[in-house]
Amino acid sequence: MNVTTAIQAATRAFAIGGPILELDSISLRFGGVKALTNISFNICEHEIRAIIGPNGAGKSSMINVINGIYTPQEGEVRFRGERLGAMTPQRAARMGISRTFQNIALFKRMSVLDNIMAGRTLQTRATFLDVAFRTPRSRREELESREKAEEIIEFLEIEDVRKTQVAKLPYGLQKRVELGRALAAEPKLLLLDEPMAGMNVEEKQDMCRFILDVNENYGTTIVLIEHDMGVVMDISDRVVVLDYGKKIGDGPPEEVKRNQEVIDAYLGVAH
Amino acid sequence: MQSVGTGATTGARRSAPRGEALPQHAAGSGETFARLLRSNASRLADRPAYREKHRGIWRTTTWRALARDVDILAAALAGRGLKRGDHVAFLGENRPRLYAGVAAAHALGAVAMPLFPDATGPEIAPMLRLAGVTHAFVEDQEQVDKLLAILPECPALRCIVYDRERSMRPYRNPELVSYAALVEEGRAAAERSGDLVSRAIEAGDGGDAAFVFLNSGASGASHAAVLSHGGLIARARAAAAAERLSPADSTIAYLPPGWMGQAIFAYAQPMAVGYCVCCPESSETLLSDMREIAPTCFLTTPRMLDTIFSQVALRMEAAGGVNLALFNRAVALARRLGRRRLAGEPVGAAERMSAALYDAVVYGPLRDALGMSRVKVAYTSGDAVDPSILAFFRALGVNLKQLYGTTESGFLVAIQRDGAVRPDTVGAPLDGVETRISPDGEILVRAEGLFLGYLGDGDGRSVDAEGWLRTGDLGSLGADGQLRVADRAGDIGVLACGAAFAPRPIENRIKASPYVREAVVVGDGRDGVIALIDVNTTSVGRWADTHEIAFSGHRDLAGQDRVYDLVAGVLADINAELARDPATAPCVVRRFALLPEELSADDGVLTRTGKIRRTVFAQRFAPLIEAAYAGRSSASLAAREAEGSMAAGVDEVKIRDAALAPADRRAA
Amino acid sequence: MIDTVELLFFLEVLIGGLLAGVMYSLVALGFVLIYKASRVFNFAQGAMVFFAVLSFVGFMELGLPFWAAFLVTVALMILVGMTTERLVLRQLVNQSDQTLLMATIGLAFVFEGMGQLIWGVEVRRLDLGIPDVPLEWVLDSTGMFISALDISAGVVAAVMVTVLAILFSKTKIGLGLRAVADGHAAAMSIGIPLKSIWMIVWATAGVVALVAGMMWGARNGVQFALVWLALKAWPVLIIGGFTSVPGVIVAGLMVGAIEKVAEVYIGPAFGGGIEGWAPYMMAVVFLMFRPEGLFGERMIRRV
Amino acid sequence: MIYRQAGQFRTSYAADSRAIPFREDRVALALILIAAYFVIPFTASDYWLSVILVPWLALSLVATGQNILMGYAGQHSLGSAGFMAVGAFACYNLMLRIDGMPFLVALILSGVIAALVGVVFGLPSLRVRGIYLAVATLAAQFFIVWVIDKFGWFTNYDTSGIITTQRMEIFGYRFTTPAEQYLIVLGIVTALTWLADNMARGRTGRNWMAVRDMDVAAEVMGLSLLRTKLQAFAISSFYCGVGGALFAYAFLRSVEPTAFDIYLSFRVMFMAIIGGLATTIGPFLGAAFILLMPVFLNTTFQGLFGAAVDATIISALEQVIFGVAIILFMIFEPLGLARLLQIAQDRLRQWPFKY
Repeated sequence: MNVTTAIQAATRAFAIGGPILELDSISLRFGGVKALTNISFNICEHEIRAIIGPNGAGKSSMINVINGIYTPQEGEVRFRGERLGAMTPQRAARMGISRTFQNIALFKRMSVLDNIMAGRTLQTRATFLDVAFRTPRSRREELESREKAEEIIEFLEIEDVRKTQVAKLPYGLQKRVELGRALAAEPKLLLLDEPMAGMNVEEKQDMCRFILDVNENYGTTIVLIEHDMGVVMDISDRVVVLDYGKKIGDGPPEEVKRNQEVIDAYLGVAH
Repeated sequence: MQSVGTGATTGARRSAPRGEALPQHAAGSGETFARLLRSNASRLADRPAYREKHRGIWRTTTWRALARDVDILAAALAGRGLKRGDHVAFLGENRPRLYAGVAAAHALGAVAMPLFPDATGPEIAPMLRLAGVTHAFVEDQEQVDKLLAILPECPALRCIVYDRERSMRPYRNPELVSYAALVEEGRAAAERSGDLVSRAIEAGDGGDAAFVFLNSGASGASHAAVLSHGGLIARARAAAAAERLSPADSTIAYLPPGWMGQAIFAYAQPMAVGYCVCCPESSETLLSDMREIAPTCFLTTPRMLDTIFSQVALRMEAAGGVNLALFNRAVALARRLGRRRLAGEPVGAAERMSAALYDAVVYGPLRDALGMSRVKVAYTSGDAVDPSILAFFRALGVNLKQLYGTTESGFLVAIQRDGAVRPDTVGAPLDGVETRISPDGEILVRAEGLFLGYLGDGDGRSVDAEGWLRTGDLGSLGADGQLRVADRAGDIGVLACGAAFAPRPIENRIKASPYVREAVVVGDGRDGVIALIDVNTTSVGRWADTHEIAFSGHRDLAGQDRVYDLVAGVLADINAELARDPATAPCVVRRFALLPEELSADDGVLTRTGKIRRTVFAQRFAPLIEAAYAGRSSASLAAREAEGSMAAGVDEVKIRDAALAPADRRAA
Repeated sequence: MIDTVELLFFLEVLIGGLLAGVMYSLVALGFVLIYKASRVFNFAQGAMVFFAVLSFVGFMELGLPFWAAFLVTVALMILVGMTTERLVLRQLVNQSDQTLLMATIGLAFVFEGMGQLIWGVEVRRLDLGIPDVPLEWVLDSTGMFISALDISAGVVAAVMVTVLAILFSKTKIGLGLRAVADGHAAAMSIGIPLKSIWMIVWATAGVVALVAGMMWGARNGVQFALVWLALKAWPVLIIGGFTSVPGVIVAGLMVGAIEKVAEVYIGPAFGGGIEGWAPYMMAVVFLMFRPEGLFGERMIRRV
Repeated sequence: MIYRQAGQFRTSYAADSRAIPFREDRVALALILIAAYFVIPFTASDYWLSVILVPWLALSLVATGQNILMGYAGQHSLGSAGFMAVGAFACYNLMLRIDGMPFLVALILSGVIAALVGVVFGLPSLRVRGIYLAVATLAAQFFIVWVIDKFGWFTNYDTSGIITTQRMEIFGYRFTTPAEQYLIVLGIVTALTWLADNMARGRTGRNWMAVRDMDVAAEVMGLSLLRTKLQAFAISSFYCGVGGALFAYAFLRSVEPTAFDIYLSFRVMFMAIIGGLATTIGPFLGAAFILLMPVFLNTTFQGLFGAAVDATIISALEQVIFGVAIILFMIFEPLGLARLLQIAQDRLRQWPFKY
């Protein structure tokens, strides 16, 4: 039975708004190697934007440019209209950009709860003296962090492992915890670097559901990197396709799917 | 269709009108749940009524807060058109908010209809239509979707209250309102309407219908039985008095609220006694939540006990060494002492001392690990329990008892009393309950608190003119006043050789093995008994891992020869036991097969409480049963449709002969 | 217009420093071997030096002639190296750096204790037959005091370093070692068992320790203080890079030269003793500006 | 077996994040503290108080500092004895040069001074980690001791090399007997341990551990690596400084640069690691192990061989056994004594199950 027909009205809780992040003619080189060449695209508020491309297309470099780990040699990045000269990871975080990593970068020896609470470092102000002497400020912030973390734990359905050390969790759950840590910072823009890499079908479905739910419940703008086209096409609003550091496609999934250059790139036709 | 539904609803309402001249009504005390709540709020005030583990910690709702919330909810529901005699459906897990909704419905004189949260839309649609349900409390988006999908079939349903807001943002249906929003509405409504709720509570009568429960339908289709406030309260009180329960007690609620037993122990009895109900965080955290909360009384099912017992056995096996040796000695001693105490034989000082020692070293820590260290009383109900499992928990010092009752008879009919917990009886009838055995061996019950009737079927009450209810269970009443239940009247059979055949005791023995999840034995009118067994994937999987057997899932595991060997060993021991008693000797299991798929309630083979529907089972597995009796060594079975769009395949299921004696004896 | 005498004095200090530096290099080389092969930072290298030379002297005292004592000690050190690898390091495969470091510190305690237990605790003289006196022809021609012992030690160390360099670049063992340094899987693929490589490396480190110990022992006496040599080798390693043979050779020379020069020219202003910490400060400065070491490669940050 | 966990449920986040989650452990700690404050001072011999317990407490505090840096923040350091020396000499000079300086204030200030020095020597941590950092901190160790030794001002131009410390006086009361000194050390160690535990379990500790476990991710969350690492160095050095001052004032009763040699740094590192990194109890267990093991071996050998064997041989034998013990620890339980304790507790909690 098709349930959606019974649901009246808008299917989107947050309507897609104007561009929140604009990338203008970005080029990035490592020594003589060109990682990205003259790439421009934008990301609109509340949308799910995918960056896809075969391995080595420069997808991760793209995300690293957005959150300031790499500084491009040419081009500029504007976040909410503000030009970002030298973006640093810290600055990006302060502006509301969170991310996950392709190879899980969790705090391995900490518990799930601590990982997620650690994600709120910018939302807390207590100094080490506050913490040491358990001042009211420290206690209040600790409580807020815990409440927020618990909300995320419930959201991601990981109640039964909240006090488990993350290193002991299976891969799929670790990916989920990493998403949780990124959410803890209450980001405006969430960068997900291959959130479904190495997962089985069931885990991928779960992850898709969580990504959609994040977008739907919090209105978070999401940039998603994947090399597996299938999943991405189902959940993203617009897709950028990279190949050898160049942009070869940009648009809604159906349109990109029909793009000859994209098809060639994925089928490995010689350039 | 719609007119039929409405008509049926009206009929149902008429079947249980206030003040109808029924004997049990005449004795009604006039107490209602709404009035109990008010009195609890002033009497118990800041004592906990409900605790719920939510987001990592236990959140408490006191009786005072509960009463306040219920008043607000009731005002809001009244504002949304809920009237006396309307029906309200509940679809969700045990949550304080769900029970607050029940209480709010009761305050307005409406009837609560808790449903099984995992029931499918098509399963519940006829019930909603039959009762003419107007309002529903549901847990989350999943349940909302379920109801929205059947909305066209249930025109009376006009208000759906959902608890969790997650992913509900895009929904714009006018029927929907969140629990939080409803509370807001209620605050405003309460100011406007003044003492509307109080007046509604005063207008309530003990004889009013309080709940509609679906009976298990183990013997066929489910019926919706109506039960009254007064009847439920009287029974709850009688049972509480027998156990001396008080407001200081607490229970844990983890069974589906749609099951009458859970509704009684998570709502009716707490209301009547004032003890606290604790709701676990999720089914995954149940055991650890149970350990944290350590309830003093709780209701469980043989299936749950089975699971816990298997887990204990496996974990002890894994511990091995001294731990296992101590454990085995301790349990053996406790069983021995238990038998002697029951038989009234004296227990020596030396044995009493070693029991005390074992209590410090084994029983106590185990009770603690299981969260049963504070249990005053635990009931198992819903089905017969394997005597050895009952004895095991009692050996640990957990006061586990059997409780007998059916939906129609008000659930609380007989309970075992302290000092008289015999494995073969279900105890003595409660105060105010009369039992009798009909000439054809069926148990009859007469008491206050029998059901008022089935919804939509006014004549379907199996209560005779003198007020005796036919329970449908065969049994006997001993001179000691103890009630014994044989089996469902329809299940007892006769083998082709003429020997009597009761399937459930045999099944329970097979299920007591940690490797078996479910077992069904067939034999009525046949040459000997065969067993169809659903293996426990978790424990057999672990066993396979330690024996370096590769497998890819349940289907694969259940098809492995070595797993057949494993189960054959289990059956050999049981057969040896059966063969020892001349009465059961003809019932030894001759052949068996392992089922390729886990039995599930979704395809109707099990009821929602996990009981076997034998007729459905027999149909589903007919080819296998026939092949077994035909002496073939395998059978083809249409595989259940896999999730998704995969085409249904065919399973080739092996059938084996069971050994009639234990393996070691065979070897010798 | 630098005074010739001062220049000569400076040269004398510098050469003294360089010669001391060669011996730092020699100890550091032992570290590098083991580090390259197994990523173990062998804190016990210093203790091995002490144990080796103590045993050598001990055998001589038992009446063995020089060469016999030398060969016996070589055999002993090979045995000790291999045993250590087998009993300790192989049990610790895949443990964290800090666990490995701690274990080798424990090892250092064992070596030091064993040495003293077997051979006693008193300070001994080691006579290699080379007098610790200034070379007369150097003194005559230039006026510089340069010890014959120092020169011989320098020569021996240089020979040793060369031999090792050849051994590890031209032979199959060397190939294996490099493969191990590149990753264990690669080593497996060229058909050299990892475990034999580890054993060879530990045995070699034992022999290197003996040679280094003999040089230092002849100069400063065979005593417990030799253990602290190991610590001096640390800054050498930092500056040279943990995996670079030429790196530690150059770094050893640098550290030796600079600490001596600094001690002689700057030291007096502070009452001396700069030698004690100057190499470490050098290492710190180096770390701040070139953390990858002299010949190391700069790492690109991968995310 | 002893634990009765059932029924211990939490109704607030504060209760859920207590330092010691189980009632039985809290009772045990309370009993230990009662014994430490009210029984031991009156029953233990002067030898035990001043030769075993006082240095144990002082070194536990230093090891706690080492643990903050190495265990929580993941920064290797071999400079703890240097920072102890800073603390000890700072305290001495503060008391000497400022009239009427109260001991407690001097103690805290000497910790602060050690913290400042620690920040300076922590700077290399921004570029390097692991063994490299350990070598860089060795520079601190050697340099600090050299500076104190060579510049007479620090030792008040005393030529004997051993300077007697001033008296410990708090609110006019002079702590002179071993029991009194033990109590003052105990009080300070208890308080500072409580503070360290609060930090470790709170936001501060999470930041440290984030940097330890995955610095890139920590940075991406907006955490400043610079501030976090230097903070860890400062706090760690504070603990080393205060511990060093207590070590000098209550145990050595003198300040001398040679007491704070590299060997002490190593011993402190052993304490932190063998005790169990990133635990609060670890440094105490580790310090007890490292301090008591030689005492134990010594008494055992004295008992076994008496005076028949040379003392130096016995000390060499001790060294071997000590080394073997460390190696065995690293092979069989690299996570230290705290982990063993944890396993034992888990077993008791799960009993009669194993897992």
